[in-house]
Amino acid sequence: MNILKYTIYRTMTMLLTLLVVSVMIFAIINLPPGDYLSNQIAELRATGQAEGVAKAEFLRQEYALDRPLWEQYLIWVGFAPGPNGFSGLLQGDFGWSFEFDQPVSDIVGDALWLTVLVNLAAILFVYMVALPLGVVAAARSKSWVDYSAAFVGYLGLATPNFLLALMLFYYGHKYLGLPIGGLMDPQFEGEPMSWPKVKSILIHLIVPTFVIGTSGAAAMMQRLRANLLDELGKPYVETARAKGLSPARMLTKYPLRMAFNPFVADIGNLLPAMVSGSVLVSVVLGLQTIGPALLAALKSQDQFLAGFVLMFVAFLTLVGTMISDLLLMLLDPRIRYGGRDQ
Amino acid sequence: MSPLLTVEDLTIGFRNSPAPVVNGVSFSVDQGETLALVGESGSGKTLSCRALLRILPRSATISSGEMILNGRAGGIDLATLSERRMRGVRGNFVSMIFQEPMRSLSPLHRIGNQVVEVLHLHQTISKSAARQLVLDTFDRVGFPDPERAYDAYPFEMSGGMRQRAMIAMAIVSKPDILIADEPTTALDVTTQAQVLGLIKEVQREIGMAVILVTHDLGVVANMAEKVVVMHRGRVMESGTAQAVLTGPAHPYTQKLFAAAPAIPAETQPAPPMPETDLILDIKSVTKTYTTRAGVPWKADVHVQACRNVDLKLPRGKTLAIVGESGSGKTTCARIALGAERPDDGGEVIFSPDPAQKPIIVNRMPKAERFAFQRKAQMVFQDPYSSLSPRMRVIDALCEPLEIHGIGNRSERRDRTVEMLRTVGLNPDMLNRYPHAFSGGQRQRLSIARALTLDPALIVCDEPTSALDVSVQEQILNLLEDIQEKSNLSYLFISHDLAVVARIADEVAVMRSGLIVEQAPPETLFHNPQHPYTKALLAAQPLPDIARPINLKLVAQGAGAPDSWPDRFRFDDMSVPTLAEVEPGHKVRCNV
Amino acid sequence: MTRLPDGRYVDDAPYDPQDDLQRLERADMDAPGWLLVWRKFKTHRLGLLSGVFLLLSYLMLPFAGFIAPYTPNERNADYLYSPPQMVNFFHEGRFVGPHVYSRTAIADLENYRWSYEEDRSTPMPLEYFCTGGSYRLAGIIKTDRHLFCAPEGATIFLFGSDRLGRDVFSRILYGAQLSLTVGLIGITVSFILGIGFGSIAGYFGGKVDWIIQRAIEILRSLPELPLWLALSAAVPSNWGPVAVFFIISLILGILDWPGLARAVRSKFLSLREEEYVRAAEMMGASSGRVIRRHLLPNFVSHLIASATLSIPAMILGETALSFLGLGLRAPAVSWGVMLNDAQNLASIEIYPWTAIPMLPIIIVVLAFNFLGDGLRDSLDPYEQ
Amino acid sequence: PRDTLREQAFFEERVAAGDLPPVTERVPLEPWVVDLAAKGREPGKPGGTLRTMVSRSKDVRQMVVYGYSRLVGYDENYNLVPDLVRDYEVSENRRFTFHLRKGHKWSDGHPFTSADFAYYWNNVVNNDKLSPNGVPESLRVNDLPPRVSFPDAHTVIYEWDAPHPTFLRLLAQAAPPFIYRPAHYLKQFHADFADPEELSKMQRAKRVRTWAALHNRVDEMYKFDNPELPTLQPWLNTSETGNSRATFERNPFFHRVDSNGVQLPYIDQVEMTIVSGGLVAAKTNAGETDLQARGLSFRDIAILKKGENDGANYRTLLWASGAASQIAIYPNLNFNDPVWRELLRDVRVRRALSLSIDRHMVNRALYFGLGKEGGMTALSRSPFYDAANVRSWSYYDPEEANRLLDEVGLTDRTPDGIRLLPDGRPMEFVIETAGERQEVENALQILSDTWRDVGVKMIMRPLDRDILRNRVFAGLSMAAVWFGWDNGLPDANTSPDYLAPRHQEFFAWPKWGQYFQTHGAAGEAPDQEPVQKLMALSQEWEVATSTAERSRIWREMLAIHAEQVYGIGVLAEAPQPVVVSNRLRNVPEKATWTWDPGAHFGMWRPDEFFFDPIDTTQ
Ligand SMILES: Nc1ncnc2c1ncn2[C@@H]1O[C@H](COP(=O)(O)OP(=O)(O)OP(=O)(O)O)[C@@H](O)[C@H]1O
Ligand SMILES: Nc1ncnc2c1ncn2[C@@H]1O[C@H](COP(=O)(O)OP(=O)(O)OP(=O)(O)O)[C@@H](O)[C@H]1O
Ligand SMILES: [Mg+2]
Ligand SMILES: [Mg+2]
Repeated sequence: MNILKYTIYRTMTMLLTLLVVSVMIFAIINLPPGDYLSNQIAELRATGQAEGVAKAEFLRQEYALDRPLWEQYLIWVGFAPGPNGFSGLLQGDFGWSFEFDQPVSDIVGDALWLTVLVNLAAILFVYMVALPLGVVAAARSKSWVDYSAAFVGYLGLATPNFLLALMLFYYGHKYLGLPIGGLMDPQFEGEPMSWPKVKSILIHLIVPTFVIGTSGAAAMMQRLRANLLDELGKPYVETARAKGLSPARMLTKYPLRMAFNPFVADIGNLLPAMVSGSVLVSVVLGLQTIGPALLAALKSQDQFLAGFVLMFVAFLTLVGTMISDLLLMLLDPRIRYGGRDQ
Repeated sequence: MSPLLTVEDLTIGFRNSPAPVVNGVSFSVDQGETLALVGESGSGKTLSCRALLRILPRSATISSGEMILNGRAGGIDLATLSERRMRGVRGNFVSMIFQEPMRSLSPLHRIGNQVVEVLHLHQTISKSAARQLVLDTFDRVGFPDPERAYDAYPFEMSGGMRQRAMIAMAIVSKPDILIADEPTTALDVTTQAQVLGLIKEVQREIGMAVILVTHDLGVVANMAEKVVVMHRGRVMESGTAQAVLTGPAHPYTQKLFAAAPAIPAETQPAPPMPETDLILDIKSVTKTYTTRAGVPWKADVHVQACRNVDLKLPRGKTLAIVGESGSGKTTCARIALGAERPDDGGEVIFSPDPAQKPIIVNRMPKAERFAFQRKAQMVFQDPYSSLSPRMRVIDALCEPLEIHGIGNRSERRDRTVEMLRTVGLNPDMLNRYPHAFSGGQRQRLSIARALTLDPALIVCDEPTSALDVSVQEQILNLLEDIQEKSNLSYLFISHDLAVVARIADEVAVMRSGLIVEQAPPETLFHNPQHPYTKALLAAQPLPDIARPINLKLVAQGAGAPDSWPDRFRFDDMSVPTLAEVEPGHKVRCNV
Repeated sequence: MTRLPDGRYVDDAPYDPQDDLQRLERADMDAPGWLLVWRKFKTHRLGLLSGVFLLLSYLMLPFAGFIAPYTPNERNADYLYSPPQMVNFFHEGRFVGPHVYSRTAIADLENYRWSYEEDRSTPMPLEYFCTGGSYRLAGIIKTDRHLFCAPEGATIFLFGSDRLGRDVFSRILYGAQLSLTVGLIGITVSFILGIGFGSIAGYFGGKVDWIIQRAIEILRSLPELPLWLALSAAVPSNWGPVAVFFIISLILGILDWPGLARAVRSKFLSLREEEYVRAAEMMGASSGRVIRRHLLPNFVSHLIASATLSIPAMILGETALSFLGLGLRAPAVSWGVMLNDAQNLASIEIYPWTAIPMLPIIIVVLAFNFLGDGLRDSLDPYEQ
Repeated sequence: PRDTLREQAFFEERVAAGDLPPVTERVPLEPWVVDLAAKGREPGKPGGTLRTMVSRSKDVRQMVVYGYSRLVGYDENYNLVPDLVRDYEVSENRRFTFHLRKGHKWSDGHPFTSADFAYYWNNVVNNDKLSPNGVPESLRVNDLPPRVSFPDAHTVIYEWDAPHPTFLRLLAQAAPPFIYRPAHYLKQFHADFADPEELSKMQRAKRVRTWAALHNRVDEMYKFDNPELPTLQPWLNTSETGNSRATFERNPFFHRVDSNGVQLPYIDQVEMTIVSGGLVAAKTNAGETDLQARGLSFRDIAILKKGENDGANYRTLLWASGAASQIAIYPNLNFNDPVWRELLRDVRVRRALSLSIDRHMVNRALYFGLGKEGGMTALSRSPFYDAANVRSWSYYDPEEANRLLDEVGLTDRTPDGIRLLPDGRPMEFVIETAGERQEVENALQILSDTWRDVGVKMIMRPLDRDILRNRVFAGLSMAAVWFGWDNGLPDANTSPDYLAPRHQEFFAWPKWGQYFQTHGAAGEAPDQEPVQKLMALSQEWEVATSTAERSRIWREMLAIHAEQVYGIGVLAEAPQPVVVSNRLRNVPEKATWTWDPGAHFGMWRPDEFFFDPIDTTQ
């Protein structure tokens, strides 16, 4: 099968999987007892805010939450008409967030690019730190570089993220004047891009990047090191040496490429990890990413928001997996050509 | 003038073995000169060569000796050179062709990429010029389609093609010294002639010195000016080729030369093999490989590795296949053992026991397959790849027994030890991993593994290519003994016509996936009909320094099919039939 | 050495064509694989040290109660947030053996924290094999003997005490019982599943691969978050915290495998094309055997590294989960629980010793890492 | 003081440009003149920006709470006083007449008149699209709606057939029913008034499906997230939603002035930053706030004090929490398990549980001994405070507890000393928490030790707030921890509803509460004598006419609770840290921090807080 055909084939299976996943997501969201509006009403009553109850009742009908679950599902996806005609995920209507009292698309739109930003920074950090360190640790295995890299890596891993963040914030503020929490100075929000804004964002990114990145970096470094050490003894490495390649170039061109397979296989995870992986970190660091919105939505069963974010993550995962499969094929000809007739 | 390279008292030891593996080796080469390093398998030839580049196994150390390199580099001692400066030497002044080309290429990079790198490393050269240079070199080492080879991955090529790629990599940068560790073992004789001719040519062109490690005394006779004979890590005898070849002085050298096989002089034409009681019957087998294009917009390429092959192997006999490298020999062998499925229409029938119902190999149910796998074994062309790098040799050798549930642990072990002895290996090596063996030793391991199960059929894919002649002799004797004892049948693939002449009952000659001629060796070697067969015979080097072959001429001998007489000509579309010109002698020609 | 007249060199050492094969050492050869690995491993100093340390740590677990001077939930109402205490040997320049000084807590209502005054006048020697809070030795024998404790009127808080006056040192020892065991269950589960499914998918390919791949995709596209929330509602109330933790780590493991499975699969996809795999197949090796003997050993480095890396994640997993109301809770003690208590500014700045449980985590993880490294090295054929 | 009115520097420019009328035209003809001196406060200087933090974006509504402009509101002694209204009359607790201030204007300058009340009543409450369920419950008495009339532009009358004694208190709540709406603004979204085409255009723009949804969307008096919606609060929202900082600026038409003729509020602007809950303390410590209590707990005091000592520019005040109990445990009398239910309904068991709590220990360990140990009852600032109630069954007496439990018949024990239930199960008392407060966990930890001494094994189970609630309502949880009654400071006119089985939100009797709330459609009828008595008393209170009678009823109900220990209080009035910038004046040193009555800062009138340009403490 050639790559084009493979891609088409994978896209088809992806859509199918997505459908299955959408059913599961809907089920999971509706698993806990109650729904947003009844919880909301209880909360309103508990805090004596009789005022909001009427509005909650209004929303319940508006969003068909009074219908049976299977019907709600069909309406949500857009297979069946809702109270106001057809509109659902398929029609591009992602629904209403009760918690934020805004259309889901509004909330998600803002948070999305921040999510991507934070996580790209973290991923970049991971790669920039882990790749060279992993290679060095493998090339100079059992040297002090190796040991100290491992130590620092595990230090990052063994510190709970929140504690680490707090420490970095506290001391970073005290001694370096770094800001505490957030992704930019609030005055820049909604402003067009400008140099001060970029600067503000960059400064705010330091701690989150570090906190999210440390664990990832250690993991990647150690695995890379192990895989590299495996490859180093192979004869083709000797060939490369016999050509007169310097160790660094030799290492990066040949064994690294081989050692990279498991990581490529994991790319699928990177995309969804962008959204869901850093949820808790984002929550505690007060980053305006999509993670905290998801957590809040899940906790309060704000079903359209939760549903959309989950669907989105699922979609990213599937796309990521597909990309990683394609990359695997491109990177490793042995798989691409895998001449095994099954 | 001092020699280009002088090696003095080189001693190499392993960390945890008391005796040095290379012991006080000295030799020297001059510019433009060829030094042949011959000797027993495992005697330290490869290690000595690697020591020159200081690419030794991690546990090996050069304990003494100096290696002075003159020439462009100007008098440096390779033994003490800093690692940095050593890098400038490698690939530039001294380049090396490793013994096992199969594993010596990175599986993830295209051949061209790996070769062109050498140029960019040591010279400033434009991309396109470098590419062109590499393509030229590919052409010279005998790639029929250099462009395709440039973009191919190693695993897409036959063993011989990979070896040629390695040769190209070594000579492309025109080094002062070329160390060629058995550069032609995986090549058929015409290609071998071509490659050797090429080396000679380059040598003449740029005054390159060559250190040639080989087992083939014919090659030595044709190539070398000097010979160093090694045994057990020591130099037994060294001197000019003329002197050593004509009058070996040391008993080991004498023994070695005595063991050299040769195509026997005129004998009685043997009767053709009986066609009854076949153990293996390959019927019109064709195999098409599809190589996928790396980019979506390119179409896939189909390669026909073998076409319409019919082979019959009677019980207790030996059928040899010779032929051009890449002509589909290994493919046939793999199909015969069910490791590869032939295209529709082909059939392989195996009958381990005349009394039993034969097995159709390409359509075996599971249980039958298991039984079949006990009866039919394979000696792989590339022993290194066929041994798991993370399995101790003892485990690898015991594995077939274990799989088929034979004996208990210690029995299996005893059996393995015994097997190892019969192939001439020292059982104290059993705890090593495969990479810690010499090429020939690994090949013997592979043979030992195939023999442990007492099979009825063994497919030997180049079983002795890495063995020195005396060990080869020993192995061939062993194979014959077993055949006699237990009526074993062999499908024997080799490039060495002398070996084939010695062991085969019938020989099939392959070229481009087709059998072009088939006859018992006596007939074939003395009455070859097909131009390709004739070319092969002409290209077989003789271990006689007085009768050198004209490398250039014989290399051209085989030529492309369209240079052949009409009668024999074939192309992708029309193929003449395999006609019986005399009883038991088939030739592909239009009658 | 002889030089012949034609310039030839001929070795003149005695040559015996028959002296071929040496005597073999049976003992060495019969040694099973693990013994050889062990011999090699022994030379890896750091790995050995780590192994010994971990072994001791695990051996200590049943006796944690004996070693710890206090029981994990023993509150010392008069010693809240007591800073770590030193064990002294010299009193006023005189050797009096291991002793501590008694302390009194002072409520500092200016700054709203506890401060401590130490009475340095009288050394209070430690007591040994003394009675204290009762616990179960190895979970069975009820006893109240402790290896050492503070004398009447003094305390021994080696690592200080926490908000409720509990001894951090003792809690770390008790916490090890959970953190070093239950958390590893998740890893085991995840590895068994990941390796199992990954190798099946990678080795067999085809339909099986397709099904497993889809399952992996679906599993991975469902974030864990909603699951935890659903779970926190579904676990029966009367389950003890340990049981809940057990289930959690089990589920952590079940959710964790797809990542590993994909890595295994992708590696196997290329490994199965290796000649030695073909060779094994042609010998009739069963699929299980090929996977176990030929494919997995070539992936063992990655596995070891992954396992080492999962350990801190598993030990700390619960701190993240406690945000969702799912972590381990008192009275169970684990390192995660302790750190969870320390996750606030006051602990960092004013009571830094409450974050000490980070140390054992780091040490254990590093030890596992070095152990893994040693193991990797001793399994590496090229290192032999 | 109208003649002494001075223009605010903040508005000078806009007034000069003609965008805004001068202050004399902005302030109502009858403003509320605040007598600061009488309160012991100093007259302030206008200006400045107040920074504060909240933890969720929807907390912009805190500004409605802090602003605390209600039709009627509490003063600092918990008396109801007219606020937005100039005056009001109440007759028989049935008929409420409100007199609006003449010349009072919405924040956009449009007059605030009875038409705004009429719009609410006629076009919101009685529109079946906007209010599908009809008149809100809080406006019904015996399920009957009021008669509402608007005799003139400045008079509004609400009248019921039966007394609605809590009506004014509802209006004074932190989150009150807004019975008036800016009609002039909202009409453009109302199908009865607006041009259908315009309306559908706006619907599309806002991406809502019906006009009612659109109306609901813009009509957010409490959520405060629509900057265009005119308001009567001291500060109006000027920020877009979705940002992590909301800004508010002074309402130019605000109706309060100080005696010097300075229009309130003093502070020009408020910046409310949304910060993750865990970082509030850190940011406060870094001096990034001027007034902060939300997000700070007692546990942060040490670090706050440290910040102070390190030279940060703030001081940390300790206010008392106004909840009836900081930590209260509610055994679920409607628990589904029959054996346990019987036990929990046995008052001796509840008393025993309460008696075996070492409250002093909890207080000392968690609150530095600053809390008030005792059961859940009215706090010391309430007229109904009774030390006996506080002590009732709420001292540490494990022996008595043991005796009580033995008396119940729980005499068998496991080898570990845990009592066995009548059906042979060990007595494992599962307490579910919302998992939000660490102090609760720590407290339970302490409780579990002393309970174990009386043979009760406590298991704590943290859940999510919503899940916890749902489980309690469904009778699935054995006991829950929550705060005590929100209102620990009742007076005679506070509805005693929450002491009676009228709310499922009181976790001790969810099903009895449901029974009342759903008029018997769900839940169970109370079948215990004291509970029925509570119900009867609360009904009596509703029809009671005199304050004295209501007080009696209150006292009686509190006594029943103290005797019956429906909610086991641990301690109350735990200190709430309030961080105040050193430059901020008029913030009371001692006060209570309550949601209702109190509206957190609201009752302490932040519009009177001001920034002193010079920091006098330095
Ligand atoms: N890594 C290693 N560890 C231990 N012994 C080794 C290792 N590599 C090679 N040897 C041993 O060193 C000896 C010399 O090996 P070498 O490869 O030089 O042989 P060779 O002369 O090239 O043989 P062949 O002709 O079979 O290739 C052999 O006995 C081999 O077993
Ligand atoms: N897996 C494969 N995919 C694509 N082409 C292949 C594959 N295996 C072999 N071929 C091609 O099939 C042809 C025959 O290969 P084969 O290995 O049978 O040659 P051979 O006769 O054994 O040569 P040699 O003597 O060099 O080993 C070659 O052109 C080779 O490139
Ligand atoms: Mg060799
Ligand atoms: Mg071949």
